[in-house]
Amino acid sequence: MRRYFGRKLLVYGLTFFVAVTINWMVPRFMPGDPVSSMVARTGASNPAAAETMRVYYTGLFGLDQPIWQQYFNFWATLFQGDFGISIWAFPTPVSEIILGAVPYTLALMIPAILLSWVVGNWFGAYAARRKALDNAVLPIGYILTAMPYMWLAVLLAWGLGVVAGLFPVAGGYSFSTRPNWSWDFFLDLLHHWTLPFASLFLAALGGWAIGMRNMIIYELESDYSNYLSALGAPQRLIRRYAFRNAVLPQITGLALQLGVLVAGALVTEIVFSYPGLGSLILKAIQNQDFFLLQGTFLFIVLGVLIANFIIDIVYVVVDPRTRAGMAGAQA
Amino acid sequence: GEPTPNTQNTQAGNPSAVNPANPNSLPRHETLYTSGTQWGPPANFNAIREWDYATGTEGLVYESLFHFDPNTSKLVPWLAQSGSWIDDKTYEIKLRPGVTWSDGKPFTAKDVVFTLELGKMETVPYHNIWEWIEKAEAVDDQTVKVTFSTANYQEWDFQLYGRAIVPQHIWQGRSEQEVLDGKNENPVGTGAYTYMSHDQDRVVWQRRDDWWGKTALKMEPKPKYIVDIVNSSNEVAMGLLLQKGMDLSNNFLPGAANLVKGNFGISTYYPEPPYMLSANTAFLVLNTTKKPMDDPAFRKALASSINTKQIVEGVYGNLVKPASPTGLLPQWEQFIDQSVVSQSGFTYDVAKAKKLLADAGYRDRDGDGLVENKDGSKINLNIIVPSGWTDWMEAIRVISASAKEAGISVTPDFPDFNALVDKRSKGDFDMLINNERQLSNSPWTYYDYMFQLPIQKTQNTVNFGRYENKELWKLVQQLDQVKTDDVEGMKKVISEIQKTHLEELPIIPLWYNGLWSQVSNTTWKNWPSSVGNAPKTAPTMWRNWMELGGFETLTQLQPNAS
Amino acid sequence: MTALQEVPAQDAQAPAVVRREALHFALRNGKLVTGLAIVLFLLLLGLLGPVLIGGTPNAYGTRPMQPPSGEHWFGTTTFGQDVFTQFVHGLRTTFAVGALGGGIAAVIGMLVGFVAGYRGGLIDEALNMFTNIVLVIPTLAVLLIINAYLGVRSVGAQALFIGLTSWPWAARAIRAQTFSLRTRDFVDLARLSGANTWKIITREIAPNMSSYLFMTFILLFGGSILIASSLDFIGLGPTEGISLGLMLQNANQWSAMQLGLWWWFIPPGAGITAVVGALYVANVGLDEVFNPKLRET
Amino acid sequence: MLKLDNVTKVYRVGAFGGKTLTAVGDVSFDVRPGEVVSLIGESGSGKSTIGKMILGLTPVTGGSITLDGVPVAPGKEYYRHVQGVFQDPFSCYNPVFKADRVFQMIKEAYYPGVSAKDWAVRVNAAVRDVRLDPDQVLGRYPHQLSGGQLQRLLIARALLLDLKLLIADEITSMLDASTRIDVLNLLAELKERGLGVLYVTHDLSLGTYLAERTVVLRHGRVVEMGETDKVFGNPLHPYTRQLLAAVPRLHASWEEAEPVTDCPYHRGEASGGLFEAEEGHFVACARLESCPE
Amino acid sequence: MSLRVSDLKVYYKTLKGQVKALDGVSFEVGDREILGLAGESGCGKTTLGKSLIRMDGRMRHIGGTVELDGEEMPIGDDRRMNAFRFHEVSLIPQYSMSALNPTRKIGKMVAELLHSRGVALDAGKLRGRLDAVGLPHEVLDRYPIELSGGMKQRVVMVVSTLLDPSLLIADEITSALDVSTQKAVAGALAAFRDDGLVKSMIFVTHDLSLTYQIADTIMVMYAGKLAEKAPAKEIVEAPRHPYTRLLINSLPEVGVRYADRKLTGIAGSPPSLLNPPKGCRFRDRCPLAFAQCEQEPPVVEVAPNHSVACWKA
Ligand SMILES: Nc1ncnc2c1ncn2[C@@H]1O[C@H](COP(=O)(O)OP(=O)(O)OP(=O)(O)O)[C@@H](O)[C@H]1O
Ligand SMILES: Nc1ncnc2c1ncn2[C@@H]1O[C@H](COP(=O)(O)OP(=O)(O)OP(=O)(O)O)[C@@H](O)[C@H]1O
Ligand SMILES: [Mg+2]
Ligand SMILES: [Mg+2]
Repeated sequence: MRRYFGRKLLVYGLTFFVAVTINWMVPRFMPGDPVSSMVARTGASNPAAAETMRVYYTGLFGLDQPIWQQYFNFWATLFQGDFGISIWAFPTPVSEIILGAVPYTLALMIPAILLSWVVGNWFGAYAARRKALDNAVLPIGYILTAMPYMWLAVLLAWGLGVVAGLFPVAGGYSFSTRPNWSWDFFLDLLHHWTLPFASLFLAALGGWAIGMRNMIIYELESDYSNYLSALGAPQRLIRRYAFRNAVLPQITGLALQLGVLVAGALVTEIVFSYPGLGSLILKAIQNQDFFLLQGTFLFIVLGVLIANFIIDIVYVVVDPRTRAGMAGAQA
Repeated sequence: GEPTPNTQNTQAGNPSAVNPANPNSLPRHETLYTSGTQWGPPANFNAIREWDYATGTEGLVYESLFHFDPNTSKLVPWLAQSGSWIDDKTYEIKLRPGVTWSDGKPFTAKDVVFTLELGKMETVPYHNIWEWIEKAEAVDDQTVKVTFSTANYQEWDFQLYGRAIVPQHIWQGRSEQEVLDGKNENPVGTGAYTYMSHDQDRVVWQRRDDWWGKTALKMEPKPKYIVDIVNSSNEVAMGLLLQKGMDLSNNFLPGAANLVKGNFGISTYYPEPPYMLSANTAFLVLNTTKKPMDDPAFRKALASSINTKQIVEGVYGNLVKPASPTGLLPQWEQFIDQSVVSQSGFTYDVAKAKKLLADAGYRDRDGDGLVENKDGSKINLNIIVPSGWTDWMEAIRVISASAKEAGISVTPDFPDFNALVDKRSKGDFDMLINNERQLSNSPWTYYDYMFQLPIQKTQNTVNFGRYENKELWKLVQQLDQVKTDDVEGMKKVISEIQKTHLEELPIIPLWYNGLWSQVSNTTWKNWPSSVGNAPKTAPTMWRNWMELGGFETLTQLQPNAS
Repeated sequence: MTALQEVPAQDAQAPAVVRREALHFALRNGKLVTGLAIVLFLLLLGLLGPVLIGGTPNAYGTRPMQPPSGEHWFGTTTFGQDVFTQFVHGLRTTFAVGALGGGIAAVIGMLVGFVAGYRGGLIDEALNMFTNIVLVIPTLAVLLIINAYLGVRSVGAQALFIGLTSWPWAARAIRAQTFSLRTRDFVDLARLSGANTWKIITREIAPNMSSYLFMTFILLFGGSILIASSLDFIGLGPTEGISLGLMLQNANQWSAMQLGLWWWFIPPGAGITAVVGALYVANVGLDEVFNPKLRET
Repeated sequence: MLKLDNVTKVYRVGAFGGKTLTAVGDVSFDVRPGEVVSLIGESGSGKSTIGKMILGLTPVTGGSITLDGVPVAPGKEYYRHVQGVFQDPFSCYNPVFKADRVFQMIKEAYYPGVSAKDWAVRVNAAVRDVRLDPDQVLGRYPHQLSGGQLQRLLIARALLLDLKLLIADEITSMLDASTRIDVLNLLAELKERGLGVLYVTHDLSLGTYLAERTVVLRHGRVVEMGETDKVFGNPLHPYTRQLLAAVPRLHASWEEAEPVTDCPYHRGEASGGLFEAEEGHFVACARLESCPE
Repeated sequence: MSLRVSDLKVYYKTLKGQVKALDGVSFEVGDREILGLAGESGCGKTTLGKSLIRMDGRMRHIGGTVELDGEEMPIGDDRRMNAFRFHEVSLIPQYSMSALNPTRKIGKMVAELLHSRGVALDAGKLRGRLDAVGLPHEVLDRYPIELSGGMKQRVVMVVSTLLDPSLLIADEITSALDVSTQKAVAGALAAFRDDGLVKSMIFVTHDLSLTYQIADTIMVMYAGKLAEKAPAKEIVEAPRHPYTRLLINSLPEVGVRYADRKLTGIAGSPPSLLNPPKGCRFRDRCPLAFAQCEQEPPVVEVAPNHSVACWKA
């Protein structure tokens, strides 16, 4: 057990290290200097003033230090929770911007991921080996998984937003309100949340349903199912067992899919200009704000890692096989 | 209840039960929703950061001594009651009495001097005025006297209306870093609005009912609240506009022509092409240090090969106008010397381009339909615009195609913005498009942008093409020192500049970018328009445009009762 | 990207029988036939369409914003570009990205999967860790950064990026399969016949799971198309030419939705959905053909 | 010819190889040309592991294995002389290819120069040697052939080489009684041709049918070994007796053998030499006077 | 008579046609009797076992009846068969190693299984049975993965016989085991019968010598038909069917050596069951075959409890 988690932690630690390093490295070795574009944007017409500003900002972002020093500084400040200052929203600290966006992303992602997983699995399990239902669930599932995230989002926005006018198609809450603890504001939030959520939920739903259906069919054909049938156990029990076992790979599947879902949330947020991390990433890219980019990226890596870790733990708890495996290879 | 407040509260006279000082829901009929200026979260309210302060920081909160009316080309007294040159090197400003800061303190000449002297800090963007200003002093509470070492009249006028005055009693003692990088939350200004709240995606301004202009200028901006929405994208802006969630969109909305023509309740300044006022000129910048762009003949041939019409019609759907060969904006029409233009100007003419090339010795030697350098080496030019700037990306595709017709090989390329800036400032490019100079009080700002010398190692904001012509630069400096009321004097110098410009053509004007502005009449009416006696001010909230008429537009709005 | 999770090792009992039966079931499998028919139709359209229709997809026309008509089957864009012309050209790009990206991912996935599964031990541990790292890093984010900063904007480069990042799940699945195959005696027998690792992998193990590999490739193919369309959509697509994702991006950027130009954004999305969906459906069909357990009795 | 000297195999098991498992410990015996040695033991006693080590399919942890005095070096040359046939004939063939691909692989590796025609002649000869009709078995898929046929084809494959030693690992346990005996007879004929055969089985009756000498294995260690007649005629070790008793016989019902007592040798823990109880009959057992217990 | 099978025909539906895996088999199994079922691979042993408890999707009940304790079992009707399963007929499958749900503790699984069949769990009885096969009670609290193969096999044996079925079918449960384990498992099975936990048993294997050890009666099948059925001792000592004889002759005994006595196998291979030849199916391989073998030999009781299907018997 210890060893298992030790190894997992090692992998996660390494992943984190590599991801953060890549993410630190990439912008720094790319062409173009963020400071000069920043200076260019200030429109300082006087060359001398521009030069002073350049020196000033280079110092401010620590870009005048040797590259290895920058790298160490980066880690050092990172552990102090300091992600640097955003260029795009200068002079707001990156952490502040991210913290402002995270609640939106989480509010979108967590329900979408969990609900689509639960509902999808339920549908898939229910449809497996039931001909009529199967024939309905499968095609719908496939269409949903094959749809590009943003197209589904665009369709929803167009159909339910622009044409039907039922839902707003932009923003996290109305521009005429300001955040407060009132029922109206909550409804307003919900109203804006519905379409992005629906598009994420629907897009992920099909995959889970199909995956579950296939797994369940496999389980229903397995030896233990046959044995139970031979002993006359009712379908209900057999299905229940099959479901339980089929859900396990789906849990791993969830871990595998997290990255993809994060990406999906990104384009969805962009379509609905929902104020989450996805929009931030796009902005950071468009504005060459690599401190912000690093921050958001780091946050996502952390989120995915933590989620994966939780999934790993859950998996160990629910699947006795992994536990036995951890004790050593000998059964 | 109904959670879309767009439709809520529209019945007039709703006493709006919420506390007006801290309303959770702004009454629609008293609120103006705008967008198109702010591309990032409103991160600072620092009037010194004139490139990225939250929309309205200058104009709504901080004000300048004068405004400038592009229609009459005159300075309009604002915080200053008047200003005049008492001799060739001394300017005296008389301030308006009775103006107070929003914290109740009186506005005095000390504030003006303080603001000018802030520029002595090296990193303050107007630091360079101290190269030609000798001193600024407060003669009394209402009088400021500025003494010049070199009287740059044109540039001084630009400062007079462009510089936001900050309160000395608050800014005093701020370090250089704070002045440059401070957020300046809860800004205290003399303007008609105060800060109310902001979030990632918006900033909200609230009208000041004790604003001095109400009596002194007989002006009152009508919206009680102004919400500036952060741009996420053009399409979102268009969506909001169509859903009546926005009143004034200063975004570039592709297809705006259709909005105007269709029955959407959306209008623009002109009801027909080009729909928008012109705001700046898009130039094709040539790197004159490289072959063959160092050859005026080649540059002129290139200019003749560009099918600007197709850009205007195809890419922009007539939302823009082709530029005059001089590049001067329509507002400066009087300064364009038509005789020079007719003699040395250029138009799209493939045959002429070919002839110019042939005459200058650029011939197609290998029969690939593309000309080679005089020494026989291949010509292979790149033209760059930032990746993601869709309209420009389309535009350079057109340029590339039409240049090819004339036999010039031009390949469009779309580097990242950062990379482009890097190349641009280092002079590591062939051609690019740039429009960073806006309309101003004087064509001098344009010529300064085009021909400024000396060339630095990095050219960050001006003369990207590194065109070195000392004579021409002398003329530009000479123009700066012509008094702004001496129109004839200005014309004379400008005509000379134009002659050289068109003969040498180191930078090719292409089209006038519009003062993008789409308005909805649902909540507010009487928007500026070319039609009838509607106001003729600039319908915009763009930074640095509030003083060019943007603020006046707000004062002319009327609530739409229906 | 979904259906093929780590399905427990396939019953490779006598695939030759399976193969013989395969054709029989393949021809009778509605899913496979329909899926393949759609894919083939679209592929042909993508291959032949541009040749037959001719013209450049981005050429400006004289009649902007026209709804579908006899002249412009799918209508025109804001610039008067013919949406149908763009569509067929875009299909071609889309298939190219799918084939290339999916191909690269399949090659890497197979390489890693085979080597890890066959060699086992430390090599397996190392490759596993590597796979995990690539898996956990949100690839789109990495793609975003790399793409944005490198400024490489060609279909090939895009496919390369996609290929380089989307292989991990395939590697895992193949590794599991290889793991179960490598203990089969015929692998030992091949070694006794003097075959080296490479030969064993390519000539013994791979042919044995050819149907599985093929299905993996199909899923990677579809996945690549989807990722590419996302990239195109957020402005990281190829700068030259046209793809279905770029069409969507253009439609979105030029406010087709708000202006009611539905014919501009419906076809590209429907095209992607049709290609990927048909591939997936064909894949289920294949799965049923090769895996009798899934067949409906 | 083949000689095992204190051969040991330790597997690393568990995550990151945290634990070890001694599958084979200190095993020494030899196989001479023209001799069948049977290796007998229950499941998990390390029989296959020994076979794999000899075949070079798994590395040796300790001790040495030599062929004609030369340490084994798995590779083309070695496999020219030493080949194996495994328990499950069905899994020995790659099911997607025709069965005669096993011959083709030999040709590719060892006889690339031989013409297709000559090769066909040789294959036919080898197939006839194992008493199969080439017309019936060649050109077919594995699933179209019976286990016995497949097993014999594998032997034919080995015969194509210049074979000295054949490792036959439980080659009959998956076969029907009637086919089984055919395969056993075939092994016996090979022996007569001068080949050495290591015959691995858990069924003593099969071992005695063929083997000159027998090695009884338990928990990876040799408990008794020697000439087959002596080992079975006079089983000294209780474990051997127990194994013998467990063999189902046709005409006699199962007899009860004394249970194996808890002696370190039986548990496979202690290492130590074998005692030569009589000439050519070695045993490791507590019951012997010489036993330390 | 515990089990009476008359003229049972079960075919497999395949693409190429029907595989006549069980083509008219009749036999009886008495109370407290263990019937050993032997025969070459593919002769229909598993098919017979499955027919008696649960047919898979491809099997078709073509004809014949099965009576258990005087009651006819609706073997072709999956639904109605359910009443018999577990209670009356039970099975120890060949795949015992994987027959237990890997994610349920064994005790819990047993409880749920019993509950679903409407039987209250008798904990004492369960423990008693575990003791009988030598399993510690803790196994109930373990997951299958935590048990060795032999333990799992014994757990399955206990579970399958928990309701004291009248008939127990054990299909090749020993063929993957080494001789000593075989002996232990077979012993446990015999003990079930001896203790009266099951009334009768069908023990399927291809190993005649093993069957001989525990079966009372041995039935030899050949190509979907019964070849010979007789008490164990009789069939081994005085086989009447040439196939049985050849089969027995091919079995090496301990001590028999190649050098001394060369055993022989049966030449040829069994016919395809897709289109089995008319007449005696062993004809082609039979050394005694003669003209009459063109007709199908009837099953004749040549001695008490000894039936043979051969013209020469
Ligand atoms: N690759 C391996 N890794 C770890 N342990 C192994 C490995 N192969 C075999 N073992 C272990 O080594 C021991 C001996 O295995 P081996 O296969 O040699 O036994 P065997 O006598 O051939 O048994 P059987 O009769 O079942 O084939 C067993 O405990 C087995 O679990
Ligand atoms: N699912 C199936 N579909 C078609 N034919 C089948 C199927 N299962 C078995 N058969 C055929 O039915 C016949 C009898 O098979 P069965 O499994 O009953 O034989 P068996 O005596 O149990 O053989 P073994 O000793 O190999 O287990 C064989 O010829 C076999 O090929
Ligand atoms: Mg073995
Ligand atoms: Mg069977």
